[in-house]
Amino acid sequence: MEDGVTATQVVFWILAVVMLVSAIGVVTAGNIVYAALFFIAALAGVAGIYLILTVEFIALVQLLVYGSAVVILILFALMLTRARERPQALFGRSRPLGIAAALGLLAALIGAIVATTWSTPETSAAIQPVGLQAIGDAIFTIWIVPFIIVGVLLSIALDGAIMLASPDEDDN
Amino acid sequence: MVQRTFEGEVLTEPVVVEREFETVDMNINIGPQHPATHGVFRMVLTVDGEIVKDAIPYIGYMHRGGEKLSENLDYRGALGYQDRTDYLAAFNSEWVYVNAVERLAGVEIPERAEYVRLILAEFNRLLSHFMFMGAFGTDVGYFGTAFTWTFKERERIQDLFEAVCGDRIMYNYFRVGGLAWDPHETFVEDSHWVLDQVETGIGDVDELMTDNEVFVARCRDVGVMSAEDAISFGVTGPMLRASGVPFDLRVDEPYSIYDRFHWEIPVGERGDVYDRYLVRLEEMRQSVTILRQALDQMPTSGPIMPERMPARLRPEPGEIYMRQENPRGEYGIYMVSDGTDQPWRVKMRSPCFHNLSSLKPQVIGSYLADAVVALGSIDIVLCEVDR
Amino acid sequence: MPALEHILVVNAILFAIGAMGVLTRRNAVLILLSVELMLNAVSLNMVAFAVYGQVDFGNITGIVFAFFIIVIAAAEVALALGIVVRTFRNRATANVDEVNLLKW
Amino acid sequence: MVLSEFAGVSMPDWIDALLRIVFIVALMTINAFALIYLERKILARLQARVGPTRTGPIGTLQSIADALKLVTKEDVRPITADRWAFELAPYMAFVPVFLVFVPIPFTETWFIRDLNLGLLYVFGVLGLNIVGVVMAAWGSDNKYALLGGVRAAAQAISYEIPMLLIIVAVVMVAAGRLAVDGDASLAGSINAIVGDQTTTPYILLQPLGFVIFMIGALAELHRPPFDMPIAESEVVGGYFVEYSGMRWGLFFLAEYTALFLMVMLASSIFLGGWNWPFGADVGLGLQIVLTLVKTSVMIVLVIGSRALFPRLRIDQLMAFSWKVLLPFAIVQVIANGIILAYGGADWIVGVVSFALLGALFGLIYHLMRQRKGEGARTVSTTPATPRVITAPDVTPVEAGGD
Repeated sequence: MEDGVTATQVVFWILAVVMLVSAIGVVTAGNIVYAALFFIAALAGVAGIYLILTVEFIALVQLLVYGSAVVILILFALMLTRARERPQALFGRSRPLGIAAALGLLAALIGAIVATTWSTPETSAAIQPVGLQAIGDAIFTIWIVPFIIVGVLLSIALDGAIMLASPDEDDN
Repeated sequence: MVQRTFEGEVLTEPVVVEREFETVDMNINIGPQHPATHGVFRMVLTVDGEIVKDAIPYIGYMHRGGEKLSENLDYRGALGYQDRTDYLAAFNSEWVYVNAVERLAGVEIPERAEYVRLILAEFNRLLSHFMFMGAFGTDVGYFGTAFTWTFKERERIQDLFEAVCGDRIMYNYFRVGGLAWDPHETFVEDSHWVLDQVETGIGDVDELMTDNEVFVARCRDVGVMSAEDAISFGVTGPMLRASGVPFDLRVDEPYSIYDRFHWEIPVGERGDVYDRYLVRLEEMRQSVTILRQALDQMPTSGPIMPERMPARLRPEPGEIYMRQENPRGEYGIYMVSDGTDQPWRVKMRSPCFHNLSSLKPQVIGSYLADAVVALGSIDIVLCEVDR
Repeated sequence: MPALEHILVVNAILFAIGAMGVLTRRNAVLILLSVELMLNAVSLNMVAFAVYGQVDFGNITGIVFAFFIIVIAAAEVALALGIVVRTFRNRATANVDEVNLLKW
Repeated sequence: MVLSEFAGVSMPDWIDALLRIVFIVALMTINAFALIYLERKILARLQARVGPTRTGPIGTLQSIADALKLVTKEDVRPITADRWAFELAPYMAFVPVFLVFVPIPFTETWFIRDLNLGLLYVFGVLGLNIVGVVMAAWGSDNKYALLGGVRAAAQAISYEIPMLLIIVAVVMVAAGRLAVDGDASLAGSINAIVGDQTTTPYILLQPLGFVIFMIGALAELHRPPFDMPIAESEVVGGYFVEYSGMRWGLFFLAEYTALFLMVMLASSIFLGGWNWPFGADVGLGLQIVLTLVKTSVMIVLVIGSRALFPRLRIDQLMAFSWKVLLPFAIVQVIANGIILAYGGADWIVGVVSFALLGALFGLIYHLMRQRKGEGARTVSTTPATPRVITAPDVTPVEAGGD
């Protein structure tokens, strides 16, 4: 561990706060579209933390896939369903129970993290940025079978989505 | 309630979309202040996403009681109102009215006046079709190019009209029995010059639009109407001819001196929007043909009013239905005289009203953008629909 | 660089917030968003472990895993939204509590 | 980039970064003014008009007058609009477009930062632009805006995919060429790609890529014939229908900046950016001129297409993307992969791409002919001789219910 606070750490904490506040916005916002917009902010925070962790590729994929495609799909669905429901209808009856369970989960996770001894590198210089070439090599050699499976999965999901969204012939 | 789709099958239930989940469907107002509507027509579309499920047209914003106003003036005084029904084809509308009065009163008009009327009316047809091309181009999505190109030609015709009668839109130039005054001296030469320009303009529009892939993709098989449906809706004019019925009052119920010229009637095959456009385009070329023949045959001098005209027109009691081929279709005047100097009844049969009634089956089930194009292809003039 | 523990704690909080959303929300789209938050927390963890060299398989595996998570999340969102829109059309609701028929 | 290059002044990083940002913002503002004037003039010429003439010499100050009007105009927000979404949407649409300028090279050494993943960055950040559009559409509480926003979102997603695939194909070619000199991993950097085009612009190697990229760019920019999101005659201007004043101006600024950006990207990737064609080395001063000239020529083409094309329908647009462009892009990627993996020469890549381009045009021509029907015109004419028409027997239609 380094002594003192570096600029990277300050940026990390700013991003973390933005991300967490936006995430809380996602789960508490009274308006669905607001929730989706908060979601974008949370995703941007996650992408920023990826950047801090020196994996630009994942950060950009995050922006490209989540930031534009997924969020647009969600907003699209919201518009199609014109969801303008009353705020209280957005929360289930088991709300206190859910909050309690989530807090319990959080306590367990943090307890586990604190209890474990992590063998972190001595200095930040020990952390080497991961090159794009290394990622590409890994995906296309070690992980080529999962990669192909993911490709097949994507095309099946695409077909499935089209099947689901297109109106039935005998609908009316 | 029996309703028919435009394929002709009779459905026992009306073509109304199930309204169980109203949140999905959306009502959209096209008009009266929407840029796509011509005049103050209003159409409420129920859309599911982009698909039109239902269309309810509303007319009447422009109703001024033109028929009633015409009944409360004498036969000559009501002429001014005729310009204002179909303001894009004002000469044609005037012509129907004066023809109806002349037939009712039994007035013979001189040949030179007949030629001038026909020439001006055919020029007016060109002008009106140019207006259609421009507005339709804008509906299809040209950013103003079609509009300015056609308006350039339209301006030339309007300049000619201004030279003839001193006005550019509300001419008020025809009179019962003939014309208000002789056209200016260089009328024939000017007309020839304008015709040459206009012919080039038609070619320009043709090149801009007809073979444009995107234009074809937008217009082909949109708003299809069968010949049977067109007749059943009372559709007339280029729309009817686009559906494959070669019906043109200039030929089928010849009036004036149309039997002296040789020209051809364009007829469409599929009855879609593209055919309507093509029929109008070809009709403009045929109008040029008619105009050239008429300008060559026109007597260079002669009277433009009968020798003797009564100071007050009092036709014998009786009725007349005069109908002529306006740029938009059959425009008719039904007139009843009770022997006084005012008509007892004037009824205008406006083509746009009937053509517009065929809109609903054309747009239901189509895309929102197609609804706009189908509306544009009807070429409505709201003043004439509402009268 | 921030300490690994700090990143892990932040991710744990993000994960818990996502879990809270899943447990408390009724709307299908919002539940989907919460699930996505949890997935993001997981993939952040993967990347953190990979970058700090905590994974046995070597440095790169966690990053590849995060990549896969993002890709699969996209497929999942597409499918889930298809189902939501379909349900909405048939049942006029996006509330999971009210989708109580097993067929439609 | 700015001072340190020319004056040789050394300065702290943050001043340098600030100067670069100021340079880009100033350039884009001036660019938007110039483009608006240019567009009005070119459109006017194509439409037999003269365009703006009154403000300044031959109307050159028209954009500034427009901007002044926009600034002084009241900023209206509909009472039922969603406040936050409505007010933040223009910035959300506008900021990503400016961020994209980071890796774009103006000359060999003039860029804000040469990113190794420059192309991915461009598309990742530019995609966020659409979020602003959707926010505006939803926040305005207007049905036309909503329809326009939905159209814009569908369009953006559909056309991003073929464009990205084409970028992959280009990067494959670039990696193959750069590997000869040593470092294939630079192939994601825009500047490295431009630097590789000293003799051969990539339009010769990937002509299909260029065409698909430009079509996709037109769709992303909502330019005719793909301007359904802002279609005046259908959705009355689309997602910014409720905006006025400077917020509307921000949308416009974003639009023209994106136009410049996309076209500049295309000229960098396919036309060789700051390179003089066929290998001549020109100085830095001429390089920026070359960049801007190539960009301007293509901007004029894009603007001209606005006057000459009507608008497609939304389903035709989507079908064109998914059924035509996407397969061709995939085939291009596969073909590049096969050729390069087996060590094929560059010219083979070029020939294959030209063949694919020919196939694309042939397919489009065939589809259009099919749609139009046999022969160009289906209107037949009959001589106008007086005759009697007997109407076919029809049962009259009863009036509809409403």
